[in-house]
Amino acid sequence: MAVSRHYKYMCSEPGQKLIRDDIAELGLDHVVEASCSPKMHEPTFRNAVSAAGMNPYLFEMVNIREHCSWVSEDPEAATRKAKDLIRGGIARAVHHEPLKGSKKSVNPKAMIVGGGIAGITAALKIANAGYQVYMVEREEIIGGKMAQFDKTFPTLDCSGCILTPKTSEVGRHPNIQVLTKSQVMDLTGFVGNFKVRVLQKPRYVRTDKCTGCGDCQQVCPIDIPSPFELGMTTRHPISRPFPQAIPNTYSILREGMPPCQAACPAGVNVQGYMTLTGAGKFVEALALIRERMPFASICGRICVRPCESSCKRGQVDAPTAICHTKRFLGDYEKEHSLYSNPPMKELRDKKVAVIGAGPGGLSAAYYLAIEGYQVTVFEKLPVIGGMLNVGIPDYRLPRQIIDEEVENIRSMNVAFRTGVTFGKDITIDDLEDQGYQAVFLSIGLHVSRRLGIDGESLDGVVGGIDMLRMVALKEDVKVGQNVVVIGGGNVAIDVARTAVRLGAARVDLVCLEARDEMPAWERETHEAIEEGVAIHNSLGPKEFVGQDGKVQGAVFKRCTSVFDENGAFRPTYDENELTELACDTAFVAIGQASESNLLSNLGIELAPGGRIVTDAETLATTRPGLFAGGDCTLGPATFVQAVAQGRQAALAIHNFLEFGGLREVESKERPIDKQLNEAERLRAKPIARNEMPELPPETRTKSFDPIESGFTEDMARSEGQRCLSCGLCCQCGECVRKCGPQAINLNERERIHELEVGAIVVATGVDVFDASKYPEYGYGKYPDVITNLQFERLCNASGPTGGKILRPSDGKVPQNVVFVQCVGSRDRAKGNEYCSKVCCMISAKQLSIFKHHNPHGQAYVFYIDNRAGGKGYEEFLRRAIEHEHAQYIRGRVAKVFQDQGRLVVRGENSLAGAPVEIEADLVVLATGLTPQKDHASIARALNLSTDKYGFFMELHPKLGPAETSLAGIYLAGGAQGPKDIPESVAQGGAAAAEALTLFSVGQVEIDPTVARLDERLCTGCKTCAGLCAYNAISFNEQQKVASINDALCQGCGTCAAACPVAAIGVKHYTPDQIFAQIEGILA
Amino acid sequence: MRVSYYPGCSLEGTAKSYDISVRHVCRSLDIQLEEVPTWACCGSSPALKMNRLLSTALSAHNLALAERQNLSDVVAPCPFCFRRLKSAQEEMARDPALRQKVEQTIESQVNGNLTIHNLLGFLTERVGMKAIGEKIRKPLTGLKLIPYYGCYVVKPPSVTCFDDPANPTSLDEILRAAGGEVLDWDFKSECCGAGLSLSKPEKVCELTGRLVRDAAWRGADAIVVVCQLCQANLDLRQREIGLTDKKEYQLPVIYFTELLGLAFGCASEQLGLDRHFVDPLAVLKRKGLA
Amino acid sequence: MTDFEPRIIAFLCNWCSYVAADAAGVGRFAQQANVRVIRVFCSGMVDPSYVIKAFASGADGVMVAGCHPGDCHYLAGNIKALRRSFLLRNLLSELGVEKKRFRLAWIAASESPLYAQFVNEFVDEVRELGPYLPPKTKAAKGVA
Amino acid sequence: MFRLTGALSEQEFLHHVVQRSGQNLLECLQCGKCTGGCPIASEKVSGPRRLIAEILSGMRNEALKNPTWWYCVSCGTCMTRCPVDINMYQVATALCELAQEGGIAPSERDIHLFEELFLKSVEKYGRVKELRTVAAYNVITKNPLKDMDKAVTLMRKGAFSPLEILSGWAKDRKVSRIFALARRTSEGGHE
Repeated sequence: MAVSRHYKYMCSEPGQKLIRDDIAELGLDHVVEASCSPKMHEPTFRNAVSAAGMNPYLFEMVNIREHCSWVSEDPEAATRKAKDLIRGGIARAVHHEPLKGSKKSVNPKAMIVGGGIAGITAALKIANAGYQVYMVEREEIIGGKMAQFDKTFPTLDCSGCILTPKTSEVGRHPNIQVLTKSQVMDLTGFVGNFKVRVLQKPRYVRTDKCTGCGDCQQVCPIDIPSPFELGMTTRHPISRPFPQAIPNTYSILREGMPPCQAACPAGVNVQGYMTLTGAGKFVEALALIRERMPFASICGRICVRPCESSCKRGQVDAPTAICHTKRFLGDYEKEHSLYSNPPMKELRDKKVAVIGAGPGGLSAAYYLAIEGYQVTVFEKLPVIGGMLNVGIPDYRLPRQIIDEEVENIRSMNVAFRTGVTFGKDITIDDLEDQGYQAVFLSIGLHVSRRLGIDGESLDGVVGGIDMLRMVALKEDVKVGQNVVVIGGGNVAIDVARTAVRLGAARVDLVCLEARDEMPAWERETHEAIEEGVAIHNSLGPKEFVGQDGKVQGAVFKRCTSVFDENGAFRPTYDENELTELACDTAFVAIGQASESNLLSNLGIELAPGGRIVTDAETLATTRPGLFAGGDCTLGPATFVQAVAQGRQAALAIHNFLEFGGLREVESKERPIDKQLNEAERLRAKPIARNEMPELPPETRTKSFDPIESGFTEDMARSEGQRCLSCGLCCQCGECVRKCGPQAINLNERERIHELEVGAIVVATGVDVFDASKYPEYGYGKYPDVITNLQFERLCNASGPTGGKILRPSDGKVPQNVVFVQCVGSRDRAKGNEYCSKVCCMISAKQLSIFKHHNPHGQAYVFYIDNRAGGKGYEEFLRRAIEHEHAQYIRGRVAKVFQDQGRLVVRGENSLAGAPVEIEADLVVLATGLTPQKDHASIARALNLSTDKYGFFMELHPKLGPAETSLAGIYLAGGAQGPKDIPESVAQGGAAAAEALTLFSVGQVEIDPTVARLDERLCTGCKTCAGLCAYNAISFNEQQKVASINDALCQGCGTCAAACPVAAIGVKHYTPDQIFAQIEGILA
Repeated sequence: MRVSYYPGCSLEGTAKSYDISVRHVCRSLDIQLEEVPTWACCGSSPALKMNRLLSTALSAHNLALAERQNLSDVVAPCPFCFRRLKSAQEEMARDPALRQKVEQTIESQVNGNLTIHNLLGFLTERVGMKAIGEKIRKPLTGLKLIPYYGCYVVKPPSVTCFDDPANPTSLDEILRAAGGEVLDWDFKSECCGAGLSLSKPEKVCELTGRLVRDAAWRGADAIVVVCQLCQANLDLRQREIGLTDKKEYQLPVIYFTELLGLAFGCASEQLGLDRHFVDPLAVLKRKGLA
Repeated sequence: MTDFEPRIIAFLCNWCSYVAADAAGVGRFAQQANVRVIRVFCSGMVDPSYVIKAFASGADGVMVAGCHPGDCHYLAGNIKALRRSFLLRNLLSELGVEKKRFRLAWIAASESPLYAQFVNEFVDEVRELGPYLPPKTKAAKGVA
Repeated sequence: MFRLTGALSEQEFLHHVVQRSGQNLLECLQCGKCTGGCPIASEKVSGPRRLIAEILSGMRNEALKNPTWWYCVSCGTCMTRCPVDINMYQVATALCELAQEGGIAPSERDIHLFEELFLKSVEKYGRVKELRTVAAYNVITKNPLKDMDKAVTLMRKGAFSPLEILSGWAKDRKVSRIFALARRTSEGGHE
């Protein structure tokens, strides 16, 4: 130790000179400096020692301010800590070696995150200097909060008039590329050479094609509260916030896939057709359904309705009656003979065979026909429809409905050949010979599963689906007086109810499951009970008993549990507790099986249960050209699943025939949150769910007549209007059909841009405090309690009232307007201790505007202090008091309440020393400014630090207000702290100047602190090479040692830490140095 | 020099010694005081509060009387009288409607061309320190004096247009010219309680107490006043103040004209110095001044 | 035991946790003065031998703090630190270092209050454990 | 509870005070420099700042009953220091007049009494007869021997003569007439 000095301001010029002089005079070769954070002044001192001719890396800085004095409450302990740290620093410095950094050129492009006035200012300055700028904006337009303001204080300039020239300049600037609906995901690299990934959400409208004509929004059937107008008016999902918005094109607000659509196996756009139905556009609704579900009438009768179970309206009152509405649409079409084939492609010279005319086969045929294929459907049964026809009783699905839907398909040039048994009458080879280039196998499961118990072969014991098929085909079915049905699924219920209709005196349905475990649809079960079916739960069949080969009864044992702890089907029984039911007929409806011998001959892979194995996405079997779907691959599945698979197969077959391969199916949209949110709750129109009119039980058991008679037009429309529009845009396609320049693409998906820039300006702005956190102020409860941002919109000529200040409740001109200051500011209890800085002036401005609108009105302001620190601000505020005669009452408002229908604001007049109440027509809450809600994700994406509220931390509160601790990333505007417009603009300019300085210098110095390999120690184990994230380590095959590329190495040291023989070290952070520092600290 | 003289009610009542000493000092300085004939009360604080027009009218009445003397200046030793006269003249000049109303009330014309002086201002500004200095025969050597201006002579400056209201110095200058040792203090123009002497004596004790205590702490031999209300309030309340403090205050409160008279060589009894409640003569004698 | 003031070495990553520690200073988030910070570029740079060295040199606790997973300035250095920590813990217990004396934490640059809280909790915990007394075995000798 | 409804009448009182006093109280910053320096402000007497706050808030009764303007000795300190040059005498006069017109009893009876006696003396004799006024005040307030010791001392010193009280003074008819005319004009003269 040559010299030790204490100086209060070492970073000042005299302090630096002290160091320089000592180096020169005493010939120092290492310098240790203990003061503030090296993040702050390491470069300063490195420069200082450099100036004295010392290598800057021989300098060591010890942080005793941020880490000691500023955080310790015990001065003695802090001093001990500082001494330890200094000792460590000295010990380490001894091991420092001279290092030389390299230079890297700066990529002279800037990214501006946030398109408010601060970001716009920065962008224009940088772009005007001739550099490329990317502007990343989260919303659909740029302009930020300023775009929502009416006028600015204290000059009462029209906000739009001064902002829109700026936004349009940005919009057409050749050097600025605006990315709307975009957010920064993450950042790599370093100053001058950043790589930023930006996630861009779809606008659905191409900015290069949209002409802004507005035709689209005229046909949009959905109204949602406008976010730009803060909910004071509605907008269509396809719209633009205001006519001068930049980009000056429309865009669509869509949250994502609504839960109904996400739940539908066929992916039917439920929200879309419900919305269209609500608007009375039945034909369009049907067309939308048919994009994924060709059979509205059928589906509307028998679907298991997963859509309705997930419908968010169910969290408000009752789910939307989606299925009944769909049935209405199908029936309406038939009633009015509106059916026409969907637009079909030109007929191709390619033939496709579909085996099985069930829902899966029919669906495949439908979509293949649309694509122009020549489709032939082969069916074993004499009727078309598969299980629809022979598995579902007439009272649920009349034959006529099936026939009509089949007829539609037939009219699309689809050929049907019934009575042809696949595997017997025709084989795959036959089909190939006949020129079929692809086959879709959808043969279902038509064999009743057997119980395998004694007496099952007795006369009168019949398979459940056999029974249903025979009834459907009008074959002779013997049903006795006492019927036992075994099984707890929908088929069992259908069998039991059919038996009732066929005249059985008593029908007992017996199943293994407890009542609440039964797989049958609860509604069906309930109807069966209504029709007199007796349900016996938790009984397992033991045997059938009979006489003379005829069944006379069934014996059951108590089923103690159906499923094991893993939820697998594994019934256990109590053999001692037996129940016998007398019967003359027993139907066994415990499941379906395939004709396994038929499939085993096809030479394709089968699963153990005899099901065909297919690729999940393409439904291709292991045999090229052969696709399979429906029950024969899924096991007993629902109608809608089968239809979904038919369409899926059609797409796959099309890809196969068109492109010769199995293309990946379209990418999926992200589903939205299933939980109802407040906005949706508010959107729910007060309409009760329409109940389906149906026959009473006593009538319906007399025949197979349909139980449900269908919705009326009004019922369907009102159901459509019950839809909450959870996804916002419903993708009904109305706008697409209307758009002249074809600018709309509803299939657009999120995109990720990878952008390389040298500097980043973070100008993400502020959010507004959520006033509903003050329940005592009645925001959200009383329509005439609004925020000051809402008031801006009320004043604005392009706002919801066209610039008239009218109160929201009744549209009347308010006389008394009470402004409530410090809502969400200076309130520790609400988490915002700080002053939002602009609200005093905003209220003074707003009351002035109010008085200009209504000179006879009276404005009151409850305030704590009037903070008018700015040029001309105090004078403006005094004008509000002295000329606009606003009554300023010092005191924070205690409560806003309704007294006999009038809003009353209560607070203390603390200057007059008395509580006071004011009757208000309109209450304006001067809500404070808060960080953006997504500040944490922005901070993490860009490695920025924030204060405890979430405002970004500047490098130095006084001297580095536009810089961050990360070189190359700068701050502007409200994101750093509450600011008014001139301050934001000034900081935008400052941030731009920082970026331009960087570009102008053109080079940054790269730390020489990269990894160094000691080849003598390297054993060639290659551990390091695999760990390096930058591919900076390669293996030298000749010398069998690792080799480090300095240019690629970032100096993270992962390799060094992992090297088993300590052959790698990061320069300036070598084990010697760290060890010495540890020893020094702990000495 | 001839000037109109407006003594005011007190000077012919309880503040006789002020009147006597004023007349004496002026005589010594060759100033001829011509008392405004049939002058009336200015209405003081009560009139000012109760009826603005009456208050202005009473002063205007006096101004009209004074104007008839055909002298350019009028001097009022009582600071409140001075302020009321000045204020009335100024208000009427500014507001012709008021002037008209006032003239109707007093049934005569007011030209508003008089220069209105308080005595202190008259002596410092009009007569001048030089002329005063020349008359000093018996300097007040060794007398430690606290100059107390009170409110009315300097406040509000918009009316009085005299000296610095926060830190007036004219009295200091006169006392220094008279050879006295002037002590600095911070209560030069703090209020003594003025007209509350009778109705709110406790308030007066509170206000004067602060003044007396500080003056005593600074080692003053006397408090010098320019106002008869100040004189009375300070002079009469020292016993009560002493009761709270368990001390006995005997701080003479003297009109500046009395001291000036002494310095001019006049005998103390001719100046009325023997008429005060707290006897100043003992101190003056001790210092060889009386 | 109440008089015992533990000495703790903290290896903080340059990009997140060190910034958080600085910001804790700027924000005056008070901390017990027992933690001595060593700045490293990345938590992934912390060689297990550094930690062992610290204990061998008399530290009563060691903490390593870096960016949150997914936020690493060097892509995934922190993940590597995490993987290494499992092995390191085993190694430390072999050396007789109680598990609680070593902590790995993710502290983002924005989480300065969290940093202060973490420091205070860790100091309390180590104080509770008492001083670390290295067993007089070859294990301790091995790293000295 | 003091409740504001925005009715024009709520501003009436403020307008009256502003008009009569000629002081634009809307300019008041409520900084409190006046009350801070006011000699008569105390726990019980609010001082000018609060008085103006009451006027600005339309609290007519509170303002007219506020003892501040009764206590006011017209020292002028407030207006000397006021950043917006509000002349409090004018405000006090306006309030006194409004209180009289509104039939609001003086909140400080003793001050009022003294001032009445004072003015009575002036009205009658053209000048205030100090001793007579004091004696009358002491008699009316049932404290005839108040400060008698001091009076005796002063009398002995010749500061004044007790005969003054008894001696008949000439009446000043001119001043009496001014009083009468002023009262008549004031009563009818205000808008």
